[in-house]
Amino acid sequence: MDDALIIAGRRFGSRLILGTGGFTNHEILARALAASETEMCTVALRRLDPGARGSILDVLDRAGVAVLPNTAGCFTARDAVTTAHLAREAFGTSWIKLEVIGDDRTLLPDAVELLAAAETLVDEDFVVLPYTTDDPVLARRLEDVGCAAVMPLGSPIGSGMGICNPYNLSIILERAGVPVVLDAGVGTASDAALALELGCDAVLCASAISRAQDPVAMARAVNLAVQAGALAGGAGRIPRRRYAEASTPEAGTPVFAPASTPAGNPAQASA
Amino acid sequence: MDDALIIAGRRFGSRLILGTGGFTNHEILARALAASETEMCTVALRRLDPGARGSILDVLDRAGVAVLPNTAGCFTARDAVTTAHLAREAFGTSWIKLEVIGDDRTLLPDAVELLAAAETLVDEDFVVLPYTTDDPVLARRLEDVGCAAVMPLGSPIGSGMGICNPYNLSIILERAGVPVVLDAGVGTASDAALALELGCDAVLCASAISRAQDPVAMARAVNLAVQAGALAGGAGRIPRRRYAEASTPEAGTPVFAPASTPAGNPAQASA
Amino acid sequence: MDDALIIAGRRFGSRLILGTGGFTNHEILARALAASETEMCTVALRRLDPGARGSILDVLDRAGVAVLPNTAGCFTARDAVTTAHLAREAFGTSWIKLEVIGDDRTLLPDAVELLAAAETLVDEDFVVLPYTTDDPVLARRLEDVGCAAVMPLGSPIGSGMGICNPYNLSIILERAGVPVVLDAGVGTASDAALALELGCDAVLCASAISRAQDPVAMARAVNLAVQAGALAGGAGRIPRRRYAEASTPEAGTPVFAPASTPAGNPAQASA
Amino acid sequence: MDDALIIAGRRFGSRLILGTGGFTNHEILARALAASETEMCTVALRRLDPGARGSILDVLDRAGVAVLPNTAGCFTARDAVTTAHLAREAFGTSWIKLEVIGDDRTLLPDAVELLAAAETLVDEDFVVLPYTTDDPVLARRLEDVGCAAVMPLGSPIGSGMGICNPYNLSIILERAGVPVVLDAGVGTASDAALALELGCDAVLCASAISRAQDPVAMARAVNLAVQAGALAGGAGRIPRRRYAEASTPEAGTPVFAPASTPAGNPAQASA
Amino acid sequence: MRLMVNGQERALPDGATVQALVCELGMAEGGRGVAVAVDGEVVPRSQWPESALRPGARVEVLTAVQGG
Amino acid sequence: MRLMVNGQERALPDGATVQALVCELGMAEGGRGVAVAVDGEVVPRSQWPESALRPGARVEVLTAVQGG
Amino acid sequence: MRLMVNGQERALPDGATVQALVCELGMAEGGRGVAVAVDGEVVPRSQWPESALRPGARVEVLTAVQGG
Amino acid sequence: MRLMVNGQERALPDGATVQALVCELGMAEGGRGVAVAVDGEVVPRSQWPESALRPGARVEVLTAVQGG
Repeated sequence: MDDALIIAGRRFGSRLILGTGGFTNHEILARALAASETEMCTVALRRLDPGARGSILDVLDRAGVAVLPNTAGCFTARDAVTTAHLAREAFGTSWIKLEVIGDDRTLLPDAVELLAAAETLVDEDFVVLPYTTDDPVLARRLEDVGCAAVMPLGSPIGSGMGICNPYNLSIILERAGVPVVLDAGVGTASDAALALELGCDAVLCASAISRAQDPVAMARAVNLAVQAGALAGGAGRIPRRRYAEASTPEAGTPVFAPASTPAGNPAQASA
Repeated sequence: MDDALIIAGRRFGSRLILGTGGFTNHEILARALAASETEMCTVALRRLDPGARGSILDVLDRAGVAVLPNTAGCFTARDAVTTAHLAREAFGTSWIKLEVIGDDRTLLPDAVELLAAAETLVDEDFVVLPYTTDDPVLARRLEDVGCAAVMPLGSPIGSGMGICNPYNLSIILERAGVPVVLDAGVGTASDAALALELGCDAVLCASAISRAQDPVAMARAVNLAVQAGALAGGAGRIPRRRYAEASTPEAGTPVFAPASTPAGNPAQASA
Repeated sequence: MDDALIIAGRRFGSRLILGTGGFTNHEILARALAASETEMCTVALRRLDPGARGSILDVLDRAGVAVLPNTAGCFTARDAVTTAHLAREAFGTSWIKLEVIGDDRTLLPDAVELLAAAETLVDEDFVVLPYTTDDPVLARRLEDVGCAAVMPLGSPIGSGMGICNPYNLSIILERAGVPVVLDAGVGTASDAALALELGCDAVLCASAISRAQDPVAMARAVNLAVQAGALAGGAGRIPRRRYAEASTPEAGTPVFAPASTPAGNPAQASA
Repeated sequence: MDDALIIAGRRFGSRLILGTGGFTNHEILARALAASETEMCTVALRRLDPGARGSILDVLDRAGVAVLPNTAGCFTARDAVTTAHLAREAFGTSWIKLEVIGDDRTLLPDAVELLAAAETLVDEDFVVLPYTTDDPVLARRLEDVGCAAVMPLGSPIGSGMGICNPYNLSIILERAGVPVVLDAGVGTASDAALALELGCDAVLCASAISRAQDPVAMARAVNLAVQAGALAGGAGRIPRRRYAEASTPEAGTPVFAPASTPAGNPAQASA
Repeated sequence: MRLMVNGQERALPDGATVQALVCELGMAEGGRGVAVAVDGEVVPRSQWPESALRPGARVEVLTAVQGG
Repeated sequence: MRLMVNGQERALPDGATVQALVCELGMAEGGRGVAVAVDGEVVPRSQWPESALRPGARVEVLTAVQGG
Repeated sequence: MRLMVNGQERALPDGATVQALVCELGMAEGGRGVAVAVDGEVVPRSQWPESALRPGARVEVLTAVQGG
Repeated sequence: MRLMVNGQERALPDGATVQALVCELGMAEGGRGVAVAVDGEVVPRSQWPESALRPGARVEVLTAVQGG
């Protein structure tokens, strides 16, 4: 796997996209950003709070990372499209992490509304990165309408359950013609490594880092895990075997005394 | 988790112990050694082959790593003890990776012979690192007789099946008073990261690296994964949750038009 | 769980719905039908083959089971609706197992087309039983448009992988207001038992029975497993515990001699 | 799989062995016994409580089931052997469920003490049924010393976690020359069905039944599940497949109109 | 006249009805388990006797098979 | 005049523009990271100075926050 | 004499036998399901009538209970 | 004299020492990584020069190899 992640022609040196939600303050976010070595972060749009001090944009600017606005909180294609328009105005970018939620307890996507919104936004020249289920057919439909990547979930947002259905993910990966980003579900570093090993091009991770007891250490951990997974995925892992394969050669094994291998010995038994 | 692994009072900067079996030649081994950043490697004793050119010891010396002899191929406590004596003569070290195999297809340890050999070698002042099953009672018995660490398997040697029974491993970790090294079963980087996250102090890895299509890349991958797992294990991961936990705040969500949230909307439904 | 399965007001004494595809001949099908004790079977519509001898309808009539036509092979809502109309003509039933496939290698459903077809057929007073993914949001949408049951897959048709994502299935079950029938993925009896234990109201099973080496024995096995699962699901299983819970009382344990519990004894150690 | 279970030449019509621990009273035990259709039950020996009313032996006699005394609570070979001697006196049977525990929180067996006790008791002509770990080497050692069956655990006693390591169990089954009884870990019916499908000859189940909210219903459920699993295990299940295998034939699929299969259609795409 | 029946060209006397076609295909009367679509439109059994087939019509005559 | 700003009623001088509202809310000039919708329609920043607000308008003034 | 029965001190007439003890504990005759160990050694039922208990003996009188 | 070295018969001059055998097998002096067992007993390196081999002895001369 090449070191670079390329989405819509843009090159990213890191395969970790950081969600900024959940950090207790901007200072910890800034340190986690540095530890993660990410090059793109998500942000949301909410009603202006005159009392709020400091803008997250300043934090992201100082870190020199790209901004990826999301449409979090939208339950219909219409709201998501409006939110995307506002995001383009607010951030001067046509990139959008498209979220259209169908249920407020699991925050799982609504397939029908999501596809409709994606189609509309692609027609309006947005670079659409949809947060989707692990349904391989829906993932291809999203690619077919022109999404720049597909971002299936491993498990619900913030659930930390990792990849609940590696089979579905592997089918998505097998068919995908655009980058596949695992979005949601990562609970710890090994989940991220596994996603890359399975063939994901990147991981989008928020809560696992922002809500860890030590967000900066976890940011570093997920950063290393993503690199490890990408390397391992490209290194040609050994197959899974039912029986052992000795790592020490049998040839040249000394024999110290007949008595040393009793009758019950399996080596003999099987010889 | 402290950066250092300490076994029998000796400090290691890396939590990856490399098994040297399976590398196609010394040159690749040397490069994998460098990529792995390991500080200790296993070696075996076999009948002298006058034709063999170059000694693995030279490779390990150049890399400046410690030598950990094993007793691979022994099916009885008696053979294992004799092999340990020979190893002490050959390598001038009292450290021994104790293997007493009970079956030649799975290469699983023989609990009874293993414990007997461990007891004998500890009495002779060896630093005993036993390759054992994932049986928590056996692991404690090995600690009780004075082993410097316990090295339970995740799955059979070279099988690449990872950690077949995380439950047993977690019980071993919960009770252990000596370092726990996951030995055998690692198939790829995420397996190693998971082992450290579960609380293992280190991972011993041979085939996953030496038999990968690109051993050097995999050595680097496992190296990063072990660091990632150690960091993540100490960072306080988020709990697994059945339901989602929004990473974007609900407060301040705009309302664009009553029509935009239809009656069927789950948010309403559940409100 | 009541012994009866009720769909659209109709009562079924068996919680196993049998798919008739894959049986090598009508005679084996007839014997499997008897062994399964099912009360409803699926059939498909295909071009009339004048050469074909014997009608499956005769087999089903003799067994006295209800006929559930499917729309297998349809890739669009339009074809599925047309097929449903033809099925109503051919079988004189408004019940339909609605399949709208989105991919011909995995035969996974197409969420958008499926929902559209379901809405149309419900409006035409069909009793719609949709074969769907394990997406909880889609399942609720299907219920919302008036489907008489939802039939999520455990894994792809004929794959025998069982329930790939028990989490999603459990969320569907938690929310469902109509019967939930596990459709597709069952590979053997325990898969069916598990589905009922999780709370499914029934299982639809074809290949696992029809393509087993002994279809009649497997029909009997799945029949028993479905009964077992329904009973167990209603019997209040014990919780999963990390530690053991003795089934033999400790009170009254004899003491034969002090020497009989050595110092190393864990009971003492932990006492 | 033959309907009969044969251990030490004795024939049992049921593959379910019932542990009697945990039932709230003899009356419920009696009804569960009937529902389970078991033919052998375990009992323990404890200090005589003059106040106790009614003997469990009367319950078992009325049900006409065989008595299998256990050595629960023993932590050493010596105590287990003494307890076996007492059981022979008390129950007039040389059959013994041999338990030698190594840890009082997990109640996991102590491999070394267990093997020593088994060897002694076999020499004294006991019919030894050892409760053992899922270690394949230990299981064979127990068979080698003359145990009449081996009874590996799926998970700790009363934990209800099912079969934690199906791999180890499958290796035990592959090698075993005596009946293999899954002992401990069953939490619900599907666990029992799975054990039989994997090839176990029987299941020993106590807490899953005795501590269920409805012990009688669960007894019936596990009874059916064991029958289902035995049948399914012998019926030649379908293989697990990565891709779907249609249960409805493609041949003869009607074509209603060219328009009905849009360009985006996967069937076309892949055709 | 010539028309397509189940994807294959077939000759029928002009004005032949759906009923005639179905019988010719060897359906038992009543023909339970059989359904017909002409040019993508379902023809209810009750209308088989009257509905005349047009030249070039695409006819699907379907019946029950094992499935699903 | 009275209108709804971010879900709360607010009084503004008649004919006040979006620009005026945004400034009053304390946005730095340029106001990067801010976007405005009036009655569900986005108002491009370039039009803030001209676009006058009507009484009863529902205005959403949004800004960047941390988010998933 | 005094001895330990099932972990508790108990007084018995000198020379009392195992049989006597078991009866005193209320065992039905035959006493199926009961076994006795004295000082860690099993006393076969056949020997209960003859085997006299010594002062200070540790006696375990066990019976069948529900168990695993 | 004849003896078994690493499982194969071999001829050595009478009275040959372990040291001699090891050298003949081509070990560098010091011969780090080499160990010798005669009839199942380890011969410490320090004793190689003195320990004479007996006819028929079973000698294992081992060295370091790659291993798990």
